[in-house]
Amino acid sequence: MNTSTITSTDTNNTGTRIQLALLAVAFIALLVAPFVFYPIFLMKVLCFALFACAFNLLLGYTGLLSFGHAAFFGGASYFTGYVVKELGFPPELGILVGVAGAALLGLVMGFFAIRRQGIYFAMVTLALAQMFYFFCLQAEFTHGEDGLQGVPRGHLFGFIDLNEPLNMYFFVLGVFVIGIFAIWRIVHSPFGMILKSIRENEDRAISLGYSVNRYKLGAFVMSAALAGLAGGTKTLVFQFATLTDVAWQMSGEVILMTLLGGIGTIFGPIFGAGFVVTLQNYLAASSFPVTVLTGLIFMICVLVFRRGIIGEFNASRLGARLGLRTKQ
Amino acid sequence: MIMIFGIPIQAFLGQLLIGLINGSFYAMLSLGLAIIFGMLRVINFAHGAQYMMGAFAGMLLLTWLGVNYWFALIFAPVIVGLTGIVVERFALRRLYNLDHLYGLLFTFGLALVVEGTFRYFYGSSGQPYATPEILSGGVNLGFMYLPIYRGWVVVASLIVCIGTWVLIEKTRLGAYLRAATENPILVQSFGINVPLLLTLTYGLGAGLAALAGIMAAPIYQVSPLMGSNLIIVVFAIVVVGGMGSILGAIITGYALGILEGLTKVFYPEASNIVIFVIMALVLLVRPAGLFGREA
Amino acid sequence: MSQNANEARVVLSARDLRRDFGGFTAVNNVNLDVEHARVHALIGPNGAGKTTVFNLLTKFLQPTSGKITLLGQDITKTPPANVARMGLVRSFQISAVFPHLTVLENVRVALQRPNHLAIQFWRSMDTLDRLNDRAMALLTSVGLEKDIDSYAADLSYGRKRVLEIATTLSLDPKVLLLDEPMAGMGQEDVGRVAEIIREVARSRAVLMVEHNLKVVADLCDHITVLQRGEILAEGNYDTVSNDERVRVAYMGTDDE
Amino acid sequence: AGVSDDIVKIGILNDQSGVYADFGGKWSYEAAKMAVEDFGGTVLGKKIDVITADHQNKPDVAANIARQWYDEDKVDAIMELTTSSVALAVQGISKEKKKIDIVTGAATTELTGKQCSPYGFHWAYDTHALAVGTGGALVKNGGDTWFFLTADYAFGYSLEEQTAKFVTDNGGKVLGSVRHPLSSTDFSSFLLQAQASGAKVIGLADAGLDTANAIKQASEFGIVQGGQRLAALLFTLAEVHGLGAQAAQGLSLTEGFYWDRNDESREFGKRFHDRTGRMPNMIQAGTYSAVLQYLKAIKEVGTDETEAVSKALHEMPVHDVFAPNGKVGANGRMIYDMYLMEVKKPSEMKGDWDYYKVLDTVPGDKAFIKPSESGCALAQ
Amino acid sequence: MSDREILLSVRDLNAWYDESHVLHGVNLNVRRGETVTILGRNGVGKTTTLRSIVGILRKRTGEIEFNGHDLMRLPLHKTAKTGLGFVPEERGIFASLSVEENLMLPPKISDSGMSIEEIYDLFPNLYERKTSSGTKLSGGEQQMLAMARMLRIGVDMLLLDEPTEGLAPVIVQRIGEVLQTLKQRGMTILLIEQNFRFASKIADRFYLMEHGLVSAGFDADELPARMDMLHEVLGV
Ligand SMILES: Nc1ncnc2c1ncn2[C@@H]1O[C@H](COP(=O)(O)OP(=O)(O)OP(=O)(O)O)[C@@H](O)[C@H]1O
Ligand SMILES: Nc1ncnc2c1ncn2[C@@H]1O[C@H](COP(=O)(O)OP(=O)(O)OP(=O)(O)O)[C@@H](O)[C@H]1O
Ligand SMILES: [Mg+2]
Ligand SMILES: [Mg+2]
Repeated sequence: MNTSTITSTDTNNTGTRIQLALLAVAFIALLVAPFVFYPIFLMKVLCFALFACAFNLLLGYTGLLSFGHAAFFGGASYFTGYVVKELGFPPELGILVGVAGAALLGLVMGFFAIRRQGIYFAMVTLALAQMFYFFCLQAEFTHGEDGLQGVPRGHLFGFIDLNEPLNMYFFVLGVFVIGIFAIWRIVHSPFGMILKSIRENEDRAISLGYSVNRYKLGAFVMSAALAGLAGGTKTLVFQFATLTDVAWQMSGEVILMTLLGGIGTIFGPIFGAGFVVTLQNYLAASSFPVTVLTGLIFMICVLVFRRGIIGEFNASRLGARLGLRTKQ
Repeated sequence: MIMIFGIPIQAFLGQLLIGLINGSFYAMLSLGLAIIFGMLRVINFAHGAQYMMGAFAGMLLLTWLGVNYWFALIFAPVIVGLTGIVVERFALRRLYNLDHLYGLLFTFGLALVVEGTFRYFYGSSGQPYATPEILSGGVNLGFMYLPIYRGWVVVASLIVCIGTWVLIEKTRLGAYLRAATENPILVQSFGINVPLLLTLTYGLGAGLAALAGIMAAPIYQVSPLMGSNLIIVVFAIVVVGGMGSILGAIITGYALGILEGLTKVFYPEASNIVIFVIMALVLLVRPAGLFGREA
Repeated sequence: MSQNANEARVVLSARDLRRDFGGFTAVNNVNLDVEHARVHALIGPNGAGKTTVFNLLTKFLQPTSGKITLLGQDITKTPPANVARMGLVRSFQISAVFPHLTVLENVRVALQRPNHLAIQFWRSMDTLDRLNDRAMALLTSVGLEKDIDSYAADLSYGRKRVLEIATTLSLDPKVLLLDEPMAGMGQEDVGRVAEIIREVARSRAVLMVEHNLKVVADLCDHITVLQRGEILAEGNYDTVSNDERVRVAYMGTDDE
Repeated sequence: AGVSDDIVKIGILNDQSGVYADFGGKWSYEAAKMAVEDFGGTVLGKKIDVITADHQNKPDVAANIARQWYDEDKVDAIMELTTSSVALAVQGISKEKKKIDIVTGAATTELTGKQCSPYGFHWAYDTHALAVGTGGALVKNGGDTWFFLTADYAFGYSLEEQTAKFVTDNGGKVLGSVRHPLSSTDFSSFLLQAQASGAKVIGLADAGLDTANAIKQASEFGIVQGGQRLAALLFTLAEVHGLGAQAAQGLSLTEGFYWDRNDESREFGKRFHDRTGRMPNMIQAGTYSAVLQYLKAIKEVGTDETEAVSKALHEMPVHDVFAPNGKVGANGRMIYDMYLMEVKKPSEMKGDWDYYKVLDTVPGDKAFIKPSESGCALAQ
Repeated sequence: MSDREILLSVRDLNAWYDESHVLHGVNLNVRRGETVTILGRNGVGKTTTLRSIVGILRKRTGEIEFNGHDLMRLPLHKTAKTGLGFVPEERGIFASLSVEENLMLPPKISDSGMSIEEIYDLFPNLYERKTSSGTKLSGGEQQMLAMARMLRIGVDMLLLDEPTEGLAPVIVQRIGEVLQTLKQRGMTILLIEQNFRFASKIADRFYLMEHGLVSAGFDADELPARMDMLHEVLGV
């Protein structure tokens, strides 16, 4: 994959300090955001941003393009919805069930998919996710196209009422921060280093004794689990789980978010998700067909804008001054 | 009465034939996909959209210009092929030197735009397109009533598939194509205009999809969505067949069509996933696909 | 330079190795015994099947038939990564480094696994710093100490090969397979690498493919000549270079 | 009381770019505006505003819009709500926010069943009404043996189940059924099985493109000519038009509105056609009626306050072109007459949109579930 | 010989692989009917020079004139039509094509080329194997096929990149004979060769390349006088 690589180790000190400052600003912005913007919208953005980041863990850092990530996102949203609504699980446990379910699903799908690389991988994940879609369509507990409705948000740890929009927002923000931190940690860990080396030169990694398929599967499962975290949280935000979350169009959307924000950047997918969600909201009220615009953005991104918003910024002169420019 | 797996042999034969008809469409579509992939290394996600455009082109030619089915059979693929050529010239060719995934993503975007646009102008419930007069009606084969048009589809698709196969395996142009797949630069240094060849190949692939589309128009509802789900099935077929192989694409297309048809009788609920299941099994046993060369 | 003959023992052996590609037999009837503390050369014209033999021995390719034994264990069906972990490590004909990792990171990646720092996705990258000393020592020994912070991609071709060898050595392999290690190297690097190989071979087995006959003559204790997938001749340099068939097929009839 | 924010705002939330774009789509927005105009443009002296949004068939987008409409844009009621997942989700939000929603675009009886809301109304068709209309009435018209082609998911099952019940209740017999996956393009295998069963009626318990494809291929296989009847369980005028009379002839279906029924409906149809280039189906006409009735209710109680208006909506009879004598049950279900139609032969058609013969009228009390039996807690 | 017209002239040729600057101003001339050999160590840019002349490598500056055509301006697929035939180092035999298909692949550019019969006369092994797939040939046969392919279409000049590389001496000898035959027929040849002994037998003139530059040029008869220098640079 012709992607820019991660924040390099040789960023200078001022750069790092500025980056930390930016991070702090961003965090403060997220803390005050619900007082300015519509909370449910923000929560949606956060969920999708986490989803896109999870997806990017696979694409950007392992070089595997999955066209079936909706299965994990949507799958988790059903699992969480089911245990919370039907079995009365508390929200935090419900989300954990979603994560575990998505990870398990990732293990099964990954087992088949990592046998092929590149576009084959994309096609195989697409096909497997489509199977899962049909499963969800027909399974009893998903309630077909009615969807799993009226999932209660419940009380976090038994005492924080999540029906309170602000409580819910900060809960989602917490999940988001944990998720992003987990991704950041994985990328900048010994394991992440191996992933990177596999992406750089797979044969060489094998000859050094790494069973690359296991590492890839590991990354796939982690990515699936984090996508599940996003999906489970989203169920609580909207209080329903429906087929749209497992449909292949959703897999396409998350690719778009990542591509638009910048493949292989930590923050790119967050921007990408924000952009796409805003766009969908905005276009809902206009008469312009949404899919057409989505498709156009896709095409333009691929043709002239491959590094995405953040990628282009990092590569720009300002980005360089901030120590963000990375080697291509 | 002779029974096979608990159903009468007549019904069984009927279902086999039906499967073959579906396989005809699969074969034509996976053939086009295989050709485009073989030459351009692009997974043409827009293939479903081009199939749909073929059907629409036929329908519009009829309503606007009164062009009948037979002419549409020629013009619709040509028109769609031309749009493919434009796309290749102005966009796809910029992506050849990049990771193949970008080709996939670009054509994915293209598919969204095309389907979205048609849906915007023509709604989603579809448009009527009648079976041509001389092909309407049917013959009773004893074991089933075969609409003549369906018989025609099988024959025509066999002709198209064999014709394309001959074109690529047996002609000089085909030799250029195959050689260019291996080493485009060298072929170009022999004085062959490879960029043009690539452009035409994409046009051909798109045209084949459109041909399948116009042939489908009298059978399936002409709708902007007619290709969007089909394409995923065709992807699976191509994975089963092995990506590079033209013959593999054709044979797998027919075979899986028949298999799917039989599933509709024995276990209809599974008929939409049977191809995916086969794909998973094939991946386990032969990761390169049934006809693919090992990487 | 050759070791005491008594120390010699076979660490890697292949019996009746064969590999077909479609209808084409690239390797046929190959028997090899690679011995401890020896440098064993595999030579032969292009397309003779040398790289294929390497791929078979390291299990990057599965033999059509035949048997491979490493340190007394049958590895005919073992996956490549496991073979590497058992101590059989290879280099590649086309230089194999991780281009967008720094030189130091390249070596560290190799060190991570033996030091159990490969699957820790929850730990900070800083934990890898403990590998730095060992990596630095290796890089110094091959003369790359000044380049530790450059990206591998920015090294010249010859230096990339040096880095590759350093990475390979860091695994402390029992058997080292080197595919044309000198190809494309400048004269000064050739000397240095030859010296490294000689040094390494004191306590390991080395099997190398090399076209540079001077290097082969100087360095190798045992030579196997392949032609069209089959063994044409075997022996030390003098035996082989005086073999008429080898001169016809590979070295040429004229005097050097 | 009075009108909140000095404006009555109605949101038409439906699919305008997806699979159901033809069902109601942007034309429903036109219908809603017609209703406002016909009402006089103002209510209680205040302006009436109709806004619309495309939920793209995504419940989360719909939920987001609905919340934003209620919280920030001061929307008083949301209508249409195509597809069940969206309708149920938005009804849930409306209930929480104490706002009125009137569904015309979704089929599920859940809306006025277990998941009913004191402020939620179901205005046009539902699966039950379709089943009664097509299942029950068709048996009386001679179609007494049935074979089902059923979409293999909850919606299909419930259509089949309910229809089968009315078939047997009316003395008919179900000879068999086959379940096909959603969005199968080829139905010939299934149609052959249906043909072989010898049933007089082949019931299509699916929707949208699936139904259209099945009908088209049935005509190809000469099924209708062979003496079997096709009955589509969820199909509207817009889709018949998309299929063409050639392929659709002889098809039976149930709709809650037909423009060519009386002078009033013809006049409405013509006006709608002038604005949109098409004749309204039951969803578009239903949205017209919903808007109109909502405005009438506001006028009646002199305020747009939710409790009062929904009380009025529950109590007021409906008299308009869509539902000449409808009434609303305690569960929010608007009860009115449905019609069993048959699609004419092309030779019988007198104009572009002259598709239907009305075979039978299904009285509202029969068509819809009795509120007390609906499972809605409000109607116990 | 120096009275003949200059067929190929290269002036100040610079070339790059992405960012890396490989040729730094190569100058050379080839006259009609001449056989010229470029000598040089591994990696000095010999192959790159040929690839830039043909136009396979497009990131280049300088002037290249062949037979009155400005090759800098021509798109790749048009250079072949000027009468330039390139036989690459890796030979470029197509696996999915049979030997005969490989042979017939390049379109004819003039009638001056050899007929199929003549080619099979020259390379009898190819005739025997004409229906087998290209890659099943031995290295030597592949090399012959790659050359034969260019002879059929009627080029004025052949560019050969290490035609003897890795071949058994018997085959090297055979290729030497073929080149002599071609020379007698008046073919112009630009040859890259590591095998000095081989090259010295057929070349009329030599260029020596070092570090992306032509560092010397001399006629075959000056060879004995230059041996010391060559020994130093090439180790021959
Ligand atoms: N994957 C493959 N599929 C088909 N044929 C192959 C494959 N790999 C190698 N070959 C063939 O096997 C033969 C031996 O190739 P190999 O690469 O082993 O030669 P080599 O001795 O290493 O040559 P060189 O000195 O050029 O590196 C060649 O004819 C080659 O074309
Ligand atoms: N595709 C490529 N990308 C980047 N660098 C390259 C590429 N091909 C060659 N080079 C570099 O360009 C320089 C010149 O290479 P070239 O192939 O022209 O050498 P040569 O003189 O033909 O050597 P040889 O005798 O080995 O064939 C070398 O340093 C080589 O590493
Ligand atoms: Mg080799
Ligand atoms: Mg070279």
